[in-house]
Amino acid sequence: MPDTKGLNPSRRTFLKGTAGAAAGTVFAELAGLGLDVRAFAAKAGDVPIKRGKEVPSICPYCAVGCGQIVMVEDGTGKILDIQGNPDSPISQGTLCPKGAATYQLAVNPLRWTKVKYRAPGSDRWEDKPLDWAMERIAQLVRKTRDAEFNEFQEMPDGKGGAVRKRVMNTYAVASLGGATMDNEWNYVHQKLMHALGVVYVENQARI
Amino acid sequence: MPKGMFVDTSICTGCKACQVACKEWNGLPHEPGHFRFDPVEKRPVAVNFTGDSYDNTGDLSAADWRHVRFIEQFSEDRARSRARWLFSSDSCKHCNDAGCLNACPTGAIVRTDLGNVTVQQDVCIGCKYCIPSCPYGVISLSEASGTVRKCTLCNDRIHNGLGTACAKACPTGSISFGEVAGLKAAADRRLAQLKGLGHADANLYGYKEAGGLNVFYLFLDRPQVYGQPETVVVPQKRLPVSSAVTVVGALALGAAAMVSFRERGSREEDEEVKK
Amino acid sequence: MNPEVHVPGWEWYYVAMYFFIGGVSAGAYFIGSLAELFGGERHREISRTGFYIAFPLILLTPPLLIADLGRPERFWHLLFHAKSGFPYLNFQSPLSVGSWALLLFGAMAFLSFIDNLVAEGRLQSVPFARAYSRMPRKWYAVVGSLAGFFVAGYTGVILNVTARPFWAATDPLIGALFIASGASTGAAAIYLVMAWRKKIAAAGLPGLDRFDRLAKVLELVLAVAVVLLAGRWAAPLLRGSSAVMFWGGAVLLGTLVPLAAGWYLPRAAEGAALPERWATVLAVLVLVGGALLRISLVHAGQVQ
Amino acid sequence: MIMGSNMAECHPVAFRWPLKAKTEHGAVLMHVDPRFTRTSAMCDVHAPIRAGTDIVFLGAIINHVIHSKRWNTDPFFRQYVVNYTNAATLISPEFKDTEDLDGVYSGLSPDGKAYANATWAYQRETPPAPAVKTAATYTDLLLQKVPGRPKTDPTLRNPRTVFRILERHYSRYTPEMVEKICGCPKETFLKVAETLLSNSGADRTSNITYAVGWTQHTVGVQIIRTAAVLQALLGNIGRPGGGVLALRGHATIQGSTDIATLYHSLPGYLNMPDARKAHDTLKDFILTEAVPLSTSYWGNYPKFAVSYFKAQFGDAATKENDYGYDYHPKITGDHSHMPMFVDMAAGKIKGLLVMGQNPAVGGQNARFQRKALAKLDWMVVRDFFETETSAFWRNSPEIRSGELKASEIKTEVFFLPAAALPEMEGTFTNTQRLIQAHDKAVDPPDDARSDTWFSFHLGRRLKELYKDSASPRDWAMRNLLWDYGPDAAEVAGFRIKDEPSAYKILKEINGYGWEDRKPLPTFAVLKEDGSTACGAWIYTGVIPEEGKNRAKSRKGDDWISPNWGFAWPANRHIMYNRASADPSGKPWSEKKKLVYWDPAADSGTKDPGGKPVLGKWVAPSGEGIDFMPTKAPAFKGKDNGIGFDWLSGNDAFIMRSDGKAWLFAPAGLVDGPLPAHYEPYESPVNNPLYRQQANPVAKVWKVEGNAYHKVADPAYPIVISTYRLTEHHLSGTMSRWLPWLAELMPELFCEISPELASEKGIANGGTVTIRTARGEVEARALVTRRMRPFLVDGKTVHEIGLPWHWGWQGTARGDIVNNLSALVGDPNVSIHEGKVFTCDLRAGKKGGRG
Repeated sequence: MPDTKGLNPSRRTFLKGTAGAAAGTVFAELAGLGLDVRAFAAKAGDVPIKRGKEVPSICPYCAVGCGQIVMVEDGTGKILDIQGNPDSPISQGTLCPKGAATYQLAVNPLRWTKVKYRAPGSDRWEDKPLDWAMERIAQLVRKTRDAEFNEFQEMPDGKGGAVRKRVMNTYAVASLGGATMDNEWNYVHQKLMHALGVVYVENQARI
Repeated sequence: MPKGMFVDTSICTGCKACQVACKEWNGLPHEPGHFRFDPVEKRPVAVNFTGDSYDNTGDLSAADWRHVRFIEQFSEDRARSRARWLFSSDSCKHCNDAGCLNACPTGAIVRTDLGNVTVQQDVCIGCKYCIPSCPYGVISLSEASGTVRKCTLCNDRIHNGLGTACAKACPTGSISFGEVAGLKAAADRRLAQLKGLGHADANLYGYKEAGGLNVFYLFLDRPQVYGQPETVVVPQKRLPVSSAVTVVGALALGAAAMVSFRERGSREEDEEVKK
Repeated sequence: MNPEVHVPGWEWYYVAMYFFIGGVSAGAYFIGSLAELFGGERHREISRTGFYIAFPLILLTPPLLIADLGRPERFWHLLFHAKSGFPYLNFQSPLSVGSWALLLFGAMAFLSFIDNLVAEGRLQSVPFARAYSRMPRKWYAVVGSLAGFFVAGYTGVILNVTARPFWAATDPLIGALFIASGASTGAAAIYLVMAWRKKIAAAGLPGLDRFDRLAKVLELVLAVAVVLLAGRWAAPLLRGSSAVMFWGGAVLLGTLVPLAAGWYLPRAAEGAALPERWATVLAVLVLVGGALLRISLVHAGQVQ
Repeated sequence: MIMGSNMAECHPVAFRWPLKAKTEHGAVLMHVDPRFTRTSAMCDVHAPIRAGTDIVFLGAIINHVIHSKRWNTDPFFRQYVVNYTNAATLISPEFKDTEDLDGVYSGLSPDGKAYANATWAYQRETPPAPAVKTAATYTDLLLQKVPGRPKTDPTLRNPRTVFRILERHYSRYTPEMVEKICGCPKETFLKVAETLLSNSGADRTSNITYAVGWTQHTVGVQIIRTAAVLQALLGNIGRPGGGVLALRGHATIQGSTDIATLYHSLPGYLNMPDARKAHDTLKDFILTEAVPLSTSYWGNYPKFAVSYFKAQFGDAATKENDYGYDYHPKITGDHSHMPMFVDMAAGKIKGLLVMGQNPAVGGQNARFQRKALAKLDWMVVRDFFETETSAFWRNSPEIRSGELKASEIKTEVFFLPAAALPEMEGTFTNTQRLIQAHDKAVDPPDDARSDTWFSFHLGRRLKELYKDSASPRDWAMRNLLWDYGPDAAEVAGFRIKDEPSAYKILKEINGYGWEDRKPLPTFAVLKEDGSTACGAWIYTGVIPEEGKNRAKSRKGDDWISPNWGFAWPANRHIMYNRASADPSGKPWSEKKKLVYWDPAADSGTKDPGGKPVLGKWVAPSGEGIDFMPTKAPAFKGKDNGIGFDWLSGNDAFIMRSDGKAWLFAPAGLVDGPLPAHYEPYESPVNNPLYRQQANPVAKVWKVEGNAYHKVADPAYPIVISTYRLTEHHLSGTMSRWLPWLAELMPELFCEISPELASEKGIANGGTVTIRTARGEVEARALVTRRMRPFLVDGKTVHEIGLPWHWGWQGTARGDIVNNLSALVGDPNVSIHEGKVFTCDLRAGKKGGRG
């Protein structure tokens, strides 16, 4: 089988662009007596290609962990392209359809990039400032937790009776999610939840 | 040194990564015909379920430059010998004798030094004549641009030392990019290997069709099963005969006219009338 | 032949109408020229009418052709290479050659049209009217007839030289069929215009009739041959709207009825010439039939 | 062998490798699955089995293997099994097997709802004299409680050996039984069994790959156990090309299990303090958790635990206050996903943070879960798009049907836009335990922020709110170590300047010396005296020195690639890889060489005479060695030691308390020491093997809105399986909003065999309705011979399949398949049974016969 990896230039070649790369001379193949437009089409000799800074990344979908390269346009700082990283020994530059679609996950007009708020009983979203939302959430967490915090709880003693145990927890707040988020997030989040006494902490590993 | 692709369908898993990778690199939109617009939620909603195995995109189009076919072959008792699910990723074949290129009246469709056939978007006028001229049903009109569009063999990538986006993404190496000669050598080896494993019907497609295809295939069953024509006539091959018969028709009518108009009036009579 | 070959999406009201009008124009010009070249003064009115018809009609065709383009503003790429500006011609592409033929035919039709005006004395104030001579007119007629034939026929070759199963299967007959139809519809158009201009010159008509009959017979034979040749791809001409247009319109109205009428009516009227009113109706039928022929064949190839 | 996984579809890039093995090295690929999938299409063998009968199939392979000629004559198997597994260990005479008790084990409580595992224990020698008299440290405490060594019979003749118990246990798991229960032809089964057997041995290994097709069962853990037992018997563990490989579904689901945002676990697989156990003080916690494991590497438990608490509370964590242990919460029951929603529905939970998850679609009995959301006071959703969960109050099916009214839902809902992956820096841990970093390429747009930003700043604000509290309940918040603000260089060039430092967080996870703040190179240097802080000991080494992040190592090679990312623990890619050498330390074969004992290599230590001590374990591939580096193969462990001291030179399984792979699990499982076949909780047939129908200790929630079907329920005769497709991701948030993916699989469909379709009058492409006691969904019919009816014990069982990616939002829409599933789960890990339950099917739309 042909080795597809060998057919891809290394990422660095790609990264730096190839000043000396074979400039493709486009010429028309003309049948019969038609005009030879070679000379004119040759203006497109340096076939332009997307170029930009390349940032190594990982596919956000399943747990195989394929390598990705995010290409960022110089100047605008916009994502131009996301594709497989040929250096990755896991994926060797390949991606599945989801991985190949990662660009559209990030650059998507349907994506919401503003804070939305739905007041109790309301039938619509409203836009809110991020800072307002963060403060409101912090207040709600505190209020809910403080209202239903358990320092001690009666637990069965295994002999039909009960015993008072220190539990330092709250059942009023719960947290769900995490398997698509960074290890760093998982760490700080579990740390925060435990400091608050939150025990309903779960992620997708259970489903 | 033409470049091309070898599609080994025997290791295609039908994942469609090639379809998406193609759209990603080439900036192609979703196929508008697959969606309706939901005016309440203000977004497109896909409605293109076909019931044809796992194929919902159905065909190549100006927005779908790749298309994966799904062929289910199961006997009633599903015995393993008669239980197959075949997959094959299809695209423009970059024929050496390309019907679309031949038909193009503006020189918009060109073949580059690497053998790929590509449409210059700033030249195409959207006359659509190339569309029925492609024996493989590849090239299509984009309503958005008013021009025809199809796979370019990633013209920008291959002219900058890279392979095609689809071949790069393909998780199993079913699509490989390279120089056609080298790919054919690999294809011959793979065919021999499969024959050795008992795949008697395995065959290579694209060595002779349309002057040879720069994108060619290894099939486990007859090409027809995969929707590829087993005999391909590039339309322009028929141009001389077609033209000649038309000329004969014209001559016949010319003769008819000559006879018709002469019988009723001789030159002498005409002269008289004139005087 | 691969049924999955894509459909160009040519609209009947643009492309088929272009084919039809171009055919009528070319047919009229062709008849006009032949009448001019071989028919002598007796057929002068026929040839004049042919030239009067050809130019205005051919002027209608570029807008139709351009309207069907995805990028109409780039129509000039058909003649000139977009990047270099030089004239561009691709001999493998009937569409490319046909564009030039159309231009050439248009030019000849224009010259003949002017010629006519001069000959009828309608351009006396124009300086070059004096330059009028019979020599150039014959040249226009020859070149224009050839180009006209091309315009009428290449539209059929365009269809035949594709990979769509129906069009490919009917190769190489549609070009000839369209030429025959062009001649017959051209004749019908000449007749109608002459009738409208009240210039039915009895002396010239039998020649036209005779030619018209021959053209219609040829058209009929080719039409039937097309269906036979289409074989397993003939379905669109055997069922559905295309079949109705083809058999009912192109074959029955366009050829069979006029032929039958041309044979029966003069006999019924005991040798008298076909009454003008009937002849007018028949000419309209021929034109309708010619249009339906193009529509049905353009359509059939986009169904199968 | 791929079983319980649709690898080609759900992990397409991983499937690159088995396919390469097939085309380039002639490997045989086999797929055992109810459906003929894209994976089956690529495999040499497809063995169809009725969903939920995996243990019968695997158990029958075990039975076939241990009675096969090859297994009994090739010395490899006997050598591997006797030395590296607990086959020779003697089990308590009180133990009674399912063969003795018709489907249950000894120790089942009188109400039949829980097991006591005392009778499953090893027979042991008398405990040794303790190595220390007085206990100054937690380690000393462990040293005083070292149990006696397990009794063994290396001849395997003793009927109380694990091997003989196993042999009896699976004696009725025959090819005929496979045909009868699984509906798989006997010949196909034998082909699979023979292929595995003939491709295992000294110079060959076989791998078994699974995914949620095994886990989402009421016997999920036990199915995986069966495969582990089989692989141990075949000598396929700890060796290249062997193993039982889990293919996990989310980018860092492994990381989120390692550094658990899971109720029962602290980072690094330490158990969460639990008020139901003897966990009252840190000492109690350590003793309860560590004593049963002290003779394994878990003998270091005190160091892991103390370093964890030090990382939480820093200077405030002292020996005197048990490192803040008292202020750490304790769990009091099962707080996992399903009970979370049961309690939410009961009004017990008031506020919910939903971070990149979509329970309105992905939650079992999703209708129940959506209605529970309406009971909340507030909910925060962080995602890219307006997920079904965030919009439940606006346009959910319950709102549309009028069952819920927006005006009556008092839930305050926040939608916070999340940053996409290229918009933040961090690490993921993939399904092979490989930690890989992704760099920040661009700033997130507008108000979108990274998840870490959210939790960090929420914590910062909360710390501010609690800073003046004197209450002990707020001690943890006040003293929480929360110093992750970025250095200027880390945010240079970016708009967002208050993005927390991913490096600082990872450094804390890695661990560092408390005094010098220097990163720890290895978990071997962790201390139990508070001088080291370490968030998750298993990750130690990812930042071996300041400024060096091995998750960013990006130099791959053709094989193990030790310099690509960092595989925890200690960059070991193949766990228990000591077993890749024979008991004497020599490679089993040249072909399968990985880690071996090189007697001539310099160990790096010197004997008292100053001469270098020779002999150490080596791995030329650069693989991390999962063993004590200089412990000779012939070394005898210390009877009164703990940790590595207790383990001998051939105890390859260093995390097990006896250093052996467990064919029989004397502890750790709540539903039996050996896997036995139980029918799914909802099944169309009675258990043909035992009187016990289903897992007796399966988790069930008998609450309103979660009705179950009876066994062989005539109203719900059809088996249904739910699954995923290549073209979509899970609940669809990351795929259904992408038109590129939406058009590949636009609508919900139901895969139906032509036999069932004709019975029900269903046409391909038409609409069908699937119903359970929980709900009803509508789908397009995909009639295909890839689905088949199963003949089970003479009765035809029809099975249908539904991929579950759709919801009412996004650009590809469809009914929510989880409206059908029930809250019922595995007793060990509370995972739901989504892979098999029962339903009814009919042609036409919901609510009518249209």
